[in-house]
Order: sequence, then structure tokens, then C-alpha cells
Amino acid sequence: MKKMKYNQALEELEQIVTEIENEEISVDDLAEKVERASKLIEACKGILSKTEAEVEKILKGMEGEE
Amino acid sequence: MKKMKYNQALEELEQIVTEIENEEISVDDLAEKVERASKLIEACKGILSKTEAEVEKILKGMEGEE
Amino acid sequence: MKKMKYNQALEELEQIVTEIENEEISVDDLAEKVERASKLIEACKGILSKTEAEVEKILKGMEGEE
Amino acid sequence: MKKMKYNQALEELEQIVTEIENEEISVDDLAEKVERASKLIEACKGILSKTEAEVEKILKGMEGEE
Amino acid sequence: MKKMKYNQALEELEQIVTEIENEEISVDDLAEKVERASKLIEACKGILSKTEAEVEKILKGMEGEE
Amino acid sequence: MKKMKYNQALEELEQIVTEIENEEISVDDLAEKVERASKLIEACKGILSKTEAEVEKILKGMEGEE
Amino acid sequence: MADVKVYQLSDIGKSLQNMIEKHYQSGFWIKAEISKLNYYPKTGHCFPDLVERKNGKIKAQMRSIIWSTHYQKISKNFLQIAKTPLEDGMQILFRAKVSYHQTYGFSLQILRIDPKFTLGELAVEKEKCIYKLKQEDLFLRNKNLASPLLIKRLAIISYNTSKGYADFLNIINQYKNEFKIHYQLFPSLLQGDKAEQQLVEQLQLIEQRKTAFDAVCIIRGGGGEVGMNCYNSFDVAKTLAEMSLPVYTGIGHSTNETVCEMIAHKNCITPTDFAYDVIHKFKDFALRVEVAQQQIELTVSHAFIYTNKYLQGISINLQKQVHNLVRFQYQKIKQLNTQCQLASPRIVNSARENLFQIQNGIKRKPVFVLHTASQMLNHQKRILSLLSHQILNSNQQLLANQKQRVKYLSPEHVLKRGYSLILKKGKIITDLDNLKKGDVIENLTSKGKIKSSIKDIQK
Repeated sequence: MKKMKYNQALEELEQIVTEIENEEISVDDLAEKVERASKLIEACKGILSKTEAEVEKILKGMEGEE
Repeated sequence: MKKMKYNQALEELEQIVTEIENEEISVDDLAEKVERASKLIEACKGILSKTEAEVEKILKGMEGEE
Repeated sequence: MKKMKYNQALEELEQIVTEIENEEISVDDLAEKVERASKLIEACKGILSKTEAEVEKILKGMEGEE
Repeated sequence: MKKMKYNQALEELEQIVTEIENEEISVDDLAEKVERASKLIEACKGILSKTEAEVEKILKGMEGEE
Repeated sequence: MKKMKYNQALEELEQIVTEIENEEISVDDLAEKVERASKLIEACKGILSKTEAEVEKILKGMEGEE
Repeated sequence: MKKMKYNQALEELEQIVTEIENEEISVDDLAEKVERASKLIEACKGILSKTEAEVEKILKGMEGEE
Repeated sequence: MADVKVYQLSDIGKSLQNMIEKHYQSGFWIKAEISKLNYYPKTGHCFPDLVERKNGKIKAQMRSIIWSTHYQKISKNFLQIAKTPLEDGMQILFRAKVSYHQTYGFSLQILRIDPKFTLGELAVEKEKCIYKLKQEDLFLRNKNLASPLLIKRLAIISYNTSKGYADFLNIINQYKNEFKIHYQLFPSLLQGDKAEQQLVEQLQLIEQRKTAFDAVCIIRGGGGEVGMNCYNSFDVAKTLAEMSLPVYTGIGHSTNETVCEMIAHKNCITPTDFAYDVIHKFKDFALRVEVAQQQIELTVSHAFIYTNKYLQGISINLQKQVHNLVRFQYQKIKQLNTQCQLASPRIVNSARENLFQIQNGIKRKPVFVLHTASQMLNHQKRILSLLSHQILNSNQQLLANQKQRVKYLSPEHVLKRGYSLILKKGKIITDLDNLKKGDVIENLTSKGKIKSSIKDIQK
């Protein structure tokens, strides 16, 4: 796993938050974006509290979705 | 009215309101246009309600995980 | 007067009023033209009333949904 | 004098006036021509009065509708 | 002298005056010609007076109508 | 001398005068011719006076009418 | 050989001893580099090898001696002032006595060492090191690496028994349930001249495994303030600067910042501080996730409220605009109605005005025409009168003329002027051929007749 993954996950999450805040996300995309944010939050929380291997799994899973 | 994107509906709706405002719509077409605007507002509200419910569900799911 | 488009009626009416104002109408035709203008005004008002009622009904329907 | 158009009467009248003005009418015809002019003026006045009354009536009707 | 047109009378009168002027009239005929001219002038004046009266009457009538 | 035309008298007079002047008349006839000429002159004068009086009378009559 | 004076070795030795002791009576201040300290802890004596180099080559080389009694004092003073022990490779300024011993030979006995000189030399070395790093564009390289948002996998350069390492672990372990940190120790000496090489080796080892870590830290603690020169070493600093991973320092000392600390990604001063830094990053990350989660819930609900309001606004605006449109059209119709009301009578009025003008024209003109005709008749009458009189007058004149002419031509008028007529038998004679002598003729005059006879005829 590349080391920037943590950053990427958090940054993407915060990006989504900013977009929603700035009303850059249309109602059409909103649910999808919230879903994505939800997944990212889960991943970020995993990064903090879980062992490396588990984290890897979480992030791998997310990448697949992307 | 077929399934329609919120943004698309909103755009058309705003277009109609602007046309009425600029008196680009003749009295002859007014009722028809207002009918269409009414349908568009209804559609937008529907999409919004649906999205709201979906988002609510996702956010509820997130809280549950904690 | 047969069913007539508002725009068409308005246009003809404006034409007549302009002619009268510019004194382009002979005394022989005056009464007839004024008669026509009167009929057109009546027709326009009728269309407006009808449209207003229709529009009102649609808008009322919208409010009821809220 | 038969029923006559205002414009036609006015035209003839103006013709007579021009002839008298240019002294193209002999003394022999003068009285007759003046007589004709007088009749034409009378006719024109009649048409005017009639038209005025008609227009008045129509306009009155228009105001009443408001 | 029979009823005579003004123009005709005037013409004859002028003819006589011209003849006298050109000395085409002998002393023998002079008195007779002057007699004729005098009659013609009288006739013309009569016509003028009559016409004037007629015109006056017509115009008076017109004013009365006003 | 019988009543005679002015023009005829004047002609004869001029004829006589011309004959005398051309000395075509014998001394014997001369006195006689002179006598005749004298008479003719008298006659002409008479006609003139009469004509003048007549004309005067006609013109006077006309003026009276004015 | 017989002539040659032969000395005893001792003679020479004594002579040398005398000469040197005489010549180098007092001590000298000498500048040199310790190439090797050669301290023997058992005896307490020290035999430093001294060199002077020029352009890397040894120009002079000499052995020296610091007796244990001196060494204790010198060493203590040096450490106190220079903050570093005497070490190989150090430039020193020392006072020494030159002596020669017959048995032990030549010796340079160091009596005092000026630690301030060495301090100055070290400072110069440090400056050189910094200058070189800057020259090679390394000074800011590690600092400029992106800071890891999170240090989850950490390479630690420290020593198992280091107090600093223990301090670090102590704090990290307090959070182990909450935050999972992976760390690996890369052991190394942390001070003294031997540390340099180990530090370089361990850094290089970590560099080889750079993908396994988020950051490197050098942790040291509990040691004194001495032996920090290794952190000013150009080799160590260069290796550190060239690391792909950010290097944190927690070396725990209070002296001037070393070069390694200067160029480190971040100098945390102590291991504890670094530990808190790591934890802080975790907390920060956790907080940002938390905030993001809350923000999402909040902004999403705001977005819905806003969107609903917006839709409602459009709906209200639609109604307003529709009413405006209809009202405007009513207004327009009303306006047209008014215009029609105002303009229609104008047509009739202006036609009437026109008629009035025409009527006035007709009234004036015929009277004028008749008057003119009447004038003309009067004129004709005057001309008639004039011409009639003219004719009559001219005939009067004509007659008067004729009368005059006749009068002049009459015979009476001719005889009155003295002429006479000749008559013969009553006839006027115009031809003499018909007369003859003796004929009786009559002469007629204006006054009377003369009767006479002809006496002679002359032709």
C-alpha cells in the first residue's frame, strides 16, 4: 500500500464535504456522494484503529469501487 | 412525465420562469407553460424527497457503525 | 368573432389604434374600424380572463400539494 | 343627393374649390357650382355627424365593459 | 333682347369694342352698334346681379345650417 | 338733297375734290362742282351731328343705369 | 677511525636533553589535530597522536602525552566548556612542554588544552557542513518533503536501552487501543564518534525499505549534553537529507541545535515531544474524520433545506411572474382602449375643421369673381364711349379739311388774287389758236367784266 493512501482517503472525504457545502453537488449526485463519503469515513476510522493488514483490506475494497 | 434528472428539470423550470418574466411567452401559451412548470416543480420535489430518504438511510447506517 | 389567438388579436388591435392615431383612417372607415377595435379588445379580455382562470387553477393545485 | 362616400364628396368639393380659386368657372356656372359645393358640404357634415354618433356609441360601449 | 348667356354676351360686346377700336364701323352704323353694346352691357350686369343674389342666398343658407 | 348715306356723300365729295384738284374739270363746270361739294359737306355734317346726338343719348342712358 | 671521537649513546642523549631543555625552557601554544587519542583508562594516561595536515596530506606528525593527573583536569574542563569530550579528529590548541628523555626519547607533554579553540573549530566545522549542504541543495530537502498526515508506520533509530526510546514507547502505549502504530527499531549508537557510521548505516538501511514506513525518527534521551558532534557530521547530515522519508529528530539536549536537527523534516527536541506529535497526528486525523462526518450530516440537511426553499422560491416567483404577465397584458389592452377613445374623435374633428376651411374658401371667392366681372363691364363701357367720340371727332375733322380744299379751288377764290378769265362768246378761252385779230373778248375779274377787242396775237 502506498503511504499516501491515508491522505487520499481523508482528502477525498473532505473534498466531498466541501463540494456539498459549496453546493457543487447536484441533487442528482447527492446520494451517491454521501454514500461515497460514508465509505471513506469508515475507511479512515479503520486506518486509525486497525492493524495494517485490515486497513489494507478496507482500502483495497474501496479502490475496487472506484 | 418520464424519469428526469433534477438538474434538467430545474433548468427547464428556471427557463420557463425567466421566459415568463421576460414576457417571451405569449398569453396563448401561458397556461400550457404554467402547466409544464407545475409538473416540473412536482418532479423536482419528488426527486428531492427520494434523495432525502436515501441520504437519511446512509447517514443512519453510518451512525450505527460507530 | 371566431376563436382567435390573443397575439393575433393584439397585433391587429395595435395596428388599428396606430392607424387611428396617425389619422390614416378615412371618415368612411372610422366607425367600422372602431367597431373592430372594440371587438378585438373584448376578445383579448376574454382570452386573458380564461387564461387567468386556468393558470390560477394550476397554481392552486400546486400549492395544495405542498 | 344620393348616399355618397365622405371621401368622394370631399374630393369633388376640393375640385370645385380649386376651380373657383383658379377662376376656371364662368359666371354662368358659378351659382350652380356653389350650389353643388354647398350640397357637398352639407353631405359631408351629415356623414361626419353620423360617424361621430356611431363612434361615440361604440366607445361608450367599450368603456362600459371595463 | 332674349335671355342670353353671360359669356356669349361678353364675347359679342368685346367684338363690338374691337371693331370700333379698329375703326371698322362706319359713322352710319355707329349709333346702332353703340346701342347694341349698351344692351349687351346691360344684359351682363343683369346676369351678374342675378348670380350674385343666388350665390348670396346659397351662402346664407350654408351659414344658417351651421 | 334727299336723305343720303354719310359714307356715300363722303365718297362723292372726295371724288369731286380729287377731280378739281386734278384740273379735269372745265372752268365752266367748276362752279357747279364746287356748289355740289359744298352741299355734300353740309349733308355730312348734318349726319355727324345727328349721330353724335344719338350716341350721346345712348351713353347717357347707360350711365344713368349705373 | 682512531681520530674519530666516539660518544656514548648517553652522551648524545644528555647533549640532546640539555639542548632541548635549554632551548625549550618554557612551554609553547601549539595547534594540531588529534589523529588518535590513545586514552588508556586503566592508567589514566593519554598518548594522543598529533598531526598537521595540509591539503589532506600529513605535513607533520608527532606523538604527545597527557599524564593522568593532567588528563583528569583537562578532560573535565574540555567537556564542560566544549560540550564534547576530546575525540579523534578534533582540532585542539594546547600548551605543551617539549622534552627529551634518554630512555624514552623525545616527548611533547600536553599541560593544558584550550577548549574554546576547539569549540570555535567545531563551530567552523558545523558552518562548513551547513554551507556544503546548502551548496548541494540538501539543506531544505527533507524539510520540504510532504508531511505525512499520519505516522502509522515508523522507523525508529535509537538504542534499546535508551531512556528516550523508553519515554517514546511509554506514551505511544498509552494510546495503543485507540491508535494502532507500527514501529521498528533500527539500533544505533547515538553519541560519540562511533555513532556517525552507525547512524549512516541505519539510515541507508531504512531508505532501502522506504515503502514500509511513513516516517523515520532519531530518538535519543537521558544522555548528557556531550558527544553530539556526530549530528554535525556532514556524512550523517547528507544521508539524512537525502532520505525519501521525512526524518524527525527527538535527540533531547539543550545545547545549540545540531545540523541534523536543523535539516530534519521536523525537530521535536525530545522523544516525548515526538511521541506526542505522532499521537497528535492521529488525533488530528481522527478529528478531521469526525468533523467531516458531522459536516456531511449538517451540510446535507442544509442542502435539503436550501433546495426545498429554492424550489419554493421558484414556485412563488412563477406565480408572481404569471400574475405580472397577465396584469401587464390587461394594462396594455386598457392603454389601447384609451388610445382608441382619445384618437377616434380626433379624426372626426380634424375632418370637420377641414370642411370648415373649405366652406370659408367658397364663401369668399364667388363674390370676388362677380365683382371682377362687374369691373370689367364698366371698363368696356368707358372704352365704348371713348371710341365713339373719337370716330365722330375724326370725321368732323375730315369734313373741315374737305371744305377748306373746295374753297381754295373755287374760281372766285382764284380771281380774287388778280387773275382773270378770258371769255369769247361766253366761253373760257384756253387755246389761242381759236382767236384772231379783232375778235371781241371779255375779261372776267373779281370786281367785274371788261369788254375788249384783240389788237394783236403773239405766240
